[in-house]
Amino acid sequence: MSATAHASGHSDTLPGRLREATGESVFNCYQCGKCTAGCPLAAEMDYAPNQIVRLLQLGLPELEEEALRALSIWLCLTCETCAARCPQEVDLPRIMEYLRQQSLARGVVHPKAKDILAFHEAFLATIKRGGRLHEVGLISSYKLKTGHFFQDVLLAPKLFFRGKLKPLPHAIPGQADVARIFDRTDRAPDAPLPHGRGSEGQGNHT
Amino acid sequence: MPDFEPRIVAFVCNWCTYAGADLTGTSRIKYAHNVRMIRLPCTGRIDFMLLLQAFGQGADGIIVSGCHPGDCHYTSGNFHARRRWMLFRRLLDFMGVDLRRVTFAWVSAAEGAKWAEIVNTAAADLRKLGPYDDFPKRFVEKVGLFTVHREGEAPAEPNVAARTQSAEVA
Amino acid sequence: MPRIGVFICHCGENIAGTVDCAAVTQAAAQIPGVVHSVDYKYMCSDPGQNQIKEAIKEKRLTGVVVAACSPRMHEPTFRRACAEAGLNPFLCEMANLREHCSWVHEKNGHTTSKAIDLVRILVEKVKRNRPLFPINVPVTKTALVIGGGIAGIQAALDIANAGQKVVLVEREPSIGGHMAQLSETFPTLDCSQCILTPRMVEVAQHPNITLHTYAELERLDGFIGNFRAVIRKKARCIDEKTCTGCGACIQKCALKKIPSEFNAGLGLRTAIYVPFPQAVPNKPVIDRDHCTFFQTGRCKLCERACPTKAIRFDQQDEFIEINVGAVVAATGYEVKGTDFFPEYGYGEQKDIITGLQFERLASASGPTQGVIKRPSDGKVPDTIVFVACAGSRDPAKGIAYCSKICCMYTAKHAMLYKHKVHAGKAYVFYMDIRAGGKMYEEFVRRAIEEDEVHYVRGRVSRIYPRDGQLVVKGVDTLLNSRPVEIEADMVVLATAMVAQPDAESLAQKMKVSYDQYHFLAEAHPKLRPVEMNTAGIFVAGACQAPKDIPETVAQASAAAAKVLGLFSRDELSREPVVAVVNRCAPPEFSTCVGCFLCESACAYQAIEHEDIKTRDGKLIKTVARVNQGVCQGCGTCVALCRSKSIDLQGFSNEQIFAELVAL
Amino acid sequence: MKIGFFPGCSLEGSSREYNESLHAIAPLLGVELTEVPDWNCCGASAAHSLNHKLALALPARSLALAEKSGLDELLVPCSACYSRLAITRHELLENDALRSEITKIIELPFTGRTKVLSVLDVFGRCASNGLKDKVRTPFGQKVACYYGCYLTRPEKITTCARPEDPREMDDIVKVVGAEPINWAFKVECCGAGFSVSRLDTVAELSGRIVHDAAARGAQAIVVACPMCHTNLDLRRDSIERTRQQKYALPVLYISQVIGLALGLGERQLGLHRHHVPVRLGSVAPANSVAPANSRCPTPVAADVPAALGSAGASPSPGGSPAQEKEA
Ligand SMILES: Cc1cc2nc3c(=O)[nH]c(=O)nc-3n(C[C@H](O)[C@H](O)[C@H](O)COP(=O)(O)OP(=O)(O)OC[C@H]3O[C@@H](n4cnc5c(N)ncnc54)[C@H](O)[C@@H]3O)c2cc1C
Ligand SMILES: Cc1cc2nc3c(=O)[nH]c(=O)nc-3n(C[C@H](O)[C@H](O)[C@H](O)COP(=O)(O)OP(=O)(O)OC[C@H]3O[C@@H](n4cnc5c(N)ncnc54)[C@H](O)[C@@H]3O)c2cc1C
Ligand code: SF4
Ligand code: SF4
Ligand code: SF4
Ligand code: SF4
Ligand code: SF4
Ligand code: SF4
Ligand code: SF4
Ligand code: SF4
Repeated sequence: MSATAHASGHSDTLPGRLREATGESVFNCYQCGKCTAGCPLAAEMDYAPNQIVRLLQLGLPELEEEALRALSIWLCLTCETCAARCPQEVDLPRIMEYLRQQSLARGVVHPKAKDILAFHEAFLATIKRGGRLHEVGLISSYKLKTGHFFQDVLLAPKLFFRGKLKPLPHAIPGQADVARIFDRTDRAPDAPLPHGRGSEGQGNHT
Repeated sequence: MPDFEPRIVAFVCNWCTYAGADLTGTSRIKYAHNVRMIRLPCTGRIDFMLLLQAFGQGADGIIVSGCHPGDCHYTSGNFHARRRWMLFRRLLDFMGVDLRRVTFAWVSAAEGAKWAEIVNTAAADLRKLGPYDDFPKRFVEKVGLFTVHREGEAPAEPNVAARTQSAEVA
Repeated sequence: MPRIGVFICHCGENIAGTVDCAAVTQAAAQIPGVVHSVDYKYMCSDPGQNQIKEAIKEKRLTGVVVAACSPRMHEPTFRRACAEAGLNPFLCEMANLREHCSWVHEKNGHTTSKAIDLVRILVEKVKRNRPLFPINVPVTKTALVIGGGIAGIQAALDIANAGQKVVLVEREPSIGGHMAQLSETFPTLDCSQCILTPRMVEVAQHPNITLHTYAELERLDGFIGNFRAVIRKKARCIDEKTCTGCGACIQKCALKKIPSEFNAGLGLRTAIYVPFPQAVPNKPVIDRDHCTFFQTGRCKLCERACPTKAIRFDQQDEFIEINVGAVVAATGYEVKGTDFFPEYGYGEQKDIITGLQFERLASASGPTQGVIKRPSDGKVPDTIVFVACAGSRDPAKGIAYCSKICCMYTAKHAMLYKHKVHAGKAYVFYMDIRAGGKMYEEFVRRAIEEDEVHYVRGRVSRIYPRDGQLVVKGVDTLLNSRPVEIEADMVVLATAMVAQPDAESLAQKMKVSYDQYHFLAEAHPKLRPVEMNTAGIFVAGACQAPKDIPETVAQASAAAAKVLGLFSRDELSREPVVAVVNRCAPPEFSTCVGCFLCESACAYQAIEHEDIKTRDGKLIKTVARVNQGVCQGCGTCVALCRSKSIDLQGFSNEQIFAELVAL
Repeated sequence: MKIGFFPGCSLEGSSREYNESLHAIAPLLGVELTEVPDWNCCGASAAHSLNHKLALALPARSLALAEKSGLDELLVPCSACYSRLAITRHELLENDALRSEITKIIELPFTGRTKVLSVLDVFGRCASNGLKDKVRTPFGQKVACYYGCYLTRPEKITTCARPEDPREMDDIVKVVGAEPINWAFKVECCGAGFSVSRLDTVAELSGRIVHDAAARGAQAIVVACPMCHTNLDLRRDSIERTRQQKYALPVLYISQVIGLALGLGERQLGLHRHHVPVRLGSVAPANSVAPANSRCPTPVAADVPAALGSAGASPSPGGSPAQEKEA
């Protein structure tokens, strides 16, 4: 197991690394549930927002792993409703963001999140290619990735006939600069992980 | 110098650390004999000239200890002491005083074992540092505002309390 | 020349087992100024003490060092012995050979030489000790009680019943405080007014109590035993002596739509009004901010109605100056309003009310005669939601503490509702149920088990109106954190208990401390819970921290006991370990340069300003002066004074430097 | 008033009408918009979801470019872009280490001198500064101002005074003659970025918003964000499918509302590009929600000023109920 050079003792846990990377402590949460009560997506989540935090509070690696494998972290829309109302000022969307990145790096993304991930990836790919979003390009590459060819197909003509779709992409002059930004930020988003990238390893990581 | 025994002066407050050190005694916990305690009402009373004076008198190290933050018998004396120490520390440093020789600690009346540990640690550290021979003694003469009369001499100036009683204002 | 006696104690084997006492005795005899040096088996025994007394007389000792146990143990013993032999007790010091030496070191040469050092240090100190005399201050045996809620009432009655005088000052037109507003009280559900109003009447009639209502503290000077208070009696516009309280004026007043403070805004009152029927005193007051006459110069309907001609439109605020020996602060609390909650609609929803408003709805004397009706349309709610911890335990809203009483009163409210609306549904959203108290947990369980109040564990995120109802968006964290939406007819927020808005300025007037939430700060959280760090000022009730009635009353009686303890003597005697500012001959008068750094450091406000004047009254300089009645002897000021003008008796600079030199 | 302009990708594509209407009204309001040269996509929720550094670096590049062009203020009409840019600026200003890391990545200097403004900031200024005098045809409709997530949260960045019930947009539309209603969903999330990947979620969330606005008698919803617009307008069919109910009320950008009041034409403002037709004059609000549990007050015909005819709608108040449009 590759030990991380700069990770100090207690920061070797998921909550520890989370705090190092984001300044957010899961221990501030007192499990009141107010976040969940206001979260627009809570009903669809496999773990309610407060439960995601709870999974990280007990110091049990298998529960931390569960948080990384949750669908919830991919459903969070960063609408900030929870953070705005949390009595303990826990920045849940920031925690969710960190967990998504870790989940991705560890290759434990929830199967049902694949579409969302595909969309995000397709989105970023078009930006990397052109500097700006090209909607037609995005939709088609998303469809290619997910295979949802017919979903939403009815929307495109609506857009097209209202003059809202530009069929051809065009890149901005600084496209190369933008692409470089992608390359430079593409390394492990935060602290390197105990398990190698994409590890499908179950549980007992610390 | 293997058998060097440092001289340590401890300035302690009456309510927490002095009582804590009493507890060390009642609990029969043994610690290094090197320390001599000066009892004060509160660490707030500590004028940092006293530290200079102590070094000037040949102390090799100093411990300042009082109540934990928030527990001061006098509400906020220890807070003032700490704040003053922050300022004074820079001055001492500037003057070339070896700050490793000053230990700041909080020992409550219930922390007998902690007191022993603090003394032992300070003694061990100071043994390593060796005697504080190069303390610039002239500082005391220069900045020390007090001349202490040696035994037998008449007091150089009347005592403060006495003065208060005698001076009637015009 | 000093003549010091040194007495070394063996404490049986406790000291002698480790320290060579004979060697210490010999070494002590060599210290210049020591004229007598002996050792003895048990110094604190009668023969031991007698040795000291005899030596003082025979050798004409000017100072004594007892080298024995900790001064925290026997300093009073030996000082008393010295005093009995005619030596000022403050000329006696103890070297701690037991706790700080024999018990903590091994038997060897180092230990004995440390013992010798300890003796030498104290000898050098005692040589510079000065006779000190206890400080006596006279005591004015009248107490000022500020605030006439249950806390102030209880304290005033306890003091008055013990035969001492009390001046009770209440800001509102009537005493009674919040307790007068409550319907029934947990955990017994007895009627609040039934138990309170007899006490209010007792206060009004007590020969030892002077009551000033509609009055506030304007100024407070002085110190323990000797305060001088100025009280502002606000103009009631009524001659209290002439008014019979018949109420004819109130009937006539044309302004009838002013929200009633007593009914927490749910009822209405007139411009000339008595806050509630059982008010003490039962005399009306004119609300100048609303009264037509004061706003437009016309009306005076009330004056015409008054059979005794008691109305005085031209009355002015009156200032009363009194001398008191002690002060009890009992100014109570406020609750946060519903406008404190953006997520619950910024207070714009009429059917979202506070717990205090619910008390008025549930009270038989309230605006609805005790029928629970919602404010918007008077409908009796079929579904009611209570939200606990509203604003409390919410650092994001600046209130991190638990308000302590709301768990209990929420259970009470839910119970009262269920008793009145049998078919109704009551929900309580809570985080934890805090019911620590005699019969408290049982009370809450009764609400759940017998009255079937639905407790849901989770905070409420939002409340918004929909189709004449309120949608309460909460969560049940015990049900897999499932979001729960309840459509309620009315919502009661158990809003946080907070300090009075003027608590900070009142504290500043009294020169006492307050905490970050503006609750008044007791001197010690456990051992001095009713004293404040300014001697002679005591605290009782919810102005110190959220508390319920039993606790309030207990604290009020404790404060009264403290006041009575103070009043049990004609003079106060204090240890003379206090700071003094030096004085010297003209033209200096004092080396104090008037920087008042000492003032800023003193937590007790013991530093005063003293003008030094010539005989013909010309100001020469202003220097610091220590009020010895107030000073606690911490010495913080001494350490700060750059001109070394202030010193601490018993721990003077000279003494401490001498101790250092003796090392 | 000279202000920098960051249109964002949506305004170049699916939300052209927002762009068009902004540009149409700007000169009338005395606002001169200077587009940031070579700006790039802010990364939106995709970057934010997957890569924190990227989510900062992408907006930082555009901010740095704005700064380079000497712009002191930058109008960012899309709420999502506004949020990304404002948060990036905030984070970089708070954290020196992060700032130097990001400036290295983008190879451009960043000092934070360019302030990020939302449309509400800019129109709010106009509203208190002579907008009223320029109104030619007051927008006499009951409107539900919808703010969504990003205009108000997080509070410390948007400095919104009443984050749970904001008033900024309401105050602006009042100046142009509209009557903002009091409603409960001003800041509820519409499903935002899920509009492609999770349609059902979006329909559910947006449906609640449209329903509440309609139930309280709104004749139109006003938005300031392309995503909100997409979810409430373009996805109306799936909303109606989910809720088993038809809703007539159109969704207008705030710039379009102002434009109509200033007397601009429908085409100029891009109203024809909407999915839910904007037939303001003819909307029959009483029927804008299916009758069942409708408690909304029945509006009087006189509420609808004839002037609205200029928006290109049929002038007859009792005209054909718009709900039938898609049927
Ligand atoms: C909704 C609710 C329900 C409750 N139910 C119960 C219950 O069932 N059982 C129970 O035990 N407790 C209950 N309590 C708690 C109870 O109200 C308090 O414990 C009690 O009232 C505290 O009394 P007090 O005298 O300290 O304060 P208060 O009642 O607040 O009295 C303070 C008095 O001081 C006066 N005052 C304030 N400032 C000044 C000033 N500057 N100068 C002069 N006068 C001033 C005020 O006008 C007031 O008359 C309840 C509280 C609430 C909010
Ligand atoms: C585990 C634990 C931890 C605690 N921690 C804290 C804390 O951190 N902070 C805090 O504030 N409180 C704490 N407490 C509570 C605290 O101990 C009590 O509040 C406090 O000791 C009560 O004091 P008391 O004098 O009423 O009773 P006690 O301490 O019980 O004293 C009663 C005395 O009366 C004597 N006595 C009994 N019967 C008779 C009789 N018939 N005749 C003569 N004498 C008799 C007993 O011998 C005893 O000396 C703690 C309690 C426990 C159990
Ligand atoms: S609202 Fe905050 S404290 Fe409450 S459960 Fe959610 S994250 Fe935890
Ligand atoms: S930010 Fe995410 S977790 Fe928080 S309320 Fe919005 S969707 Fe839910
Ligand atoms: S004076 Fe102290 S040391 Fe001496 S016998 Fe008494 S208790 Fe022991
Ligand atoms: S003068 Fe004032 S108080 Fe008297 S009746 Fe008129 S309004 Fe009422
Ligand atoms: S009418 Fe006169 S006597 Fe009667 S209550 Fe009013 S002021 Fe008093
Ligand atoms: S007493 Fe209960 S309801 Fe009140 S703040 Fe404390 S826990 Fe919350
Ligand atoms: S006593 Fe000292 S600190 Fe106080 S005012 Fe005088 S000079 Fe200043
Ligand atoms: S000794 Fe302490 S209490 Fe006395 S005046 Fe100085 S600072 Fe104040």
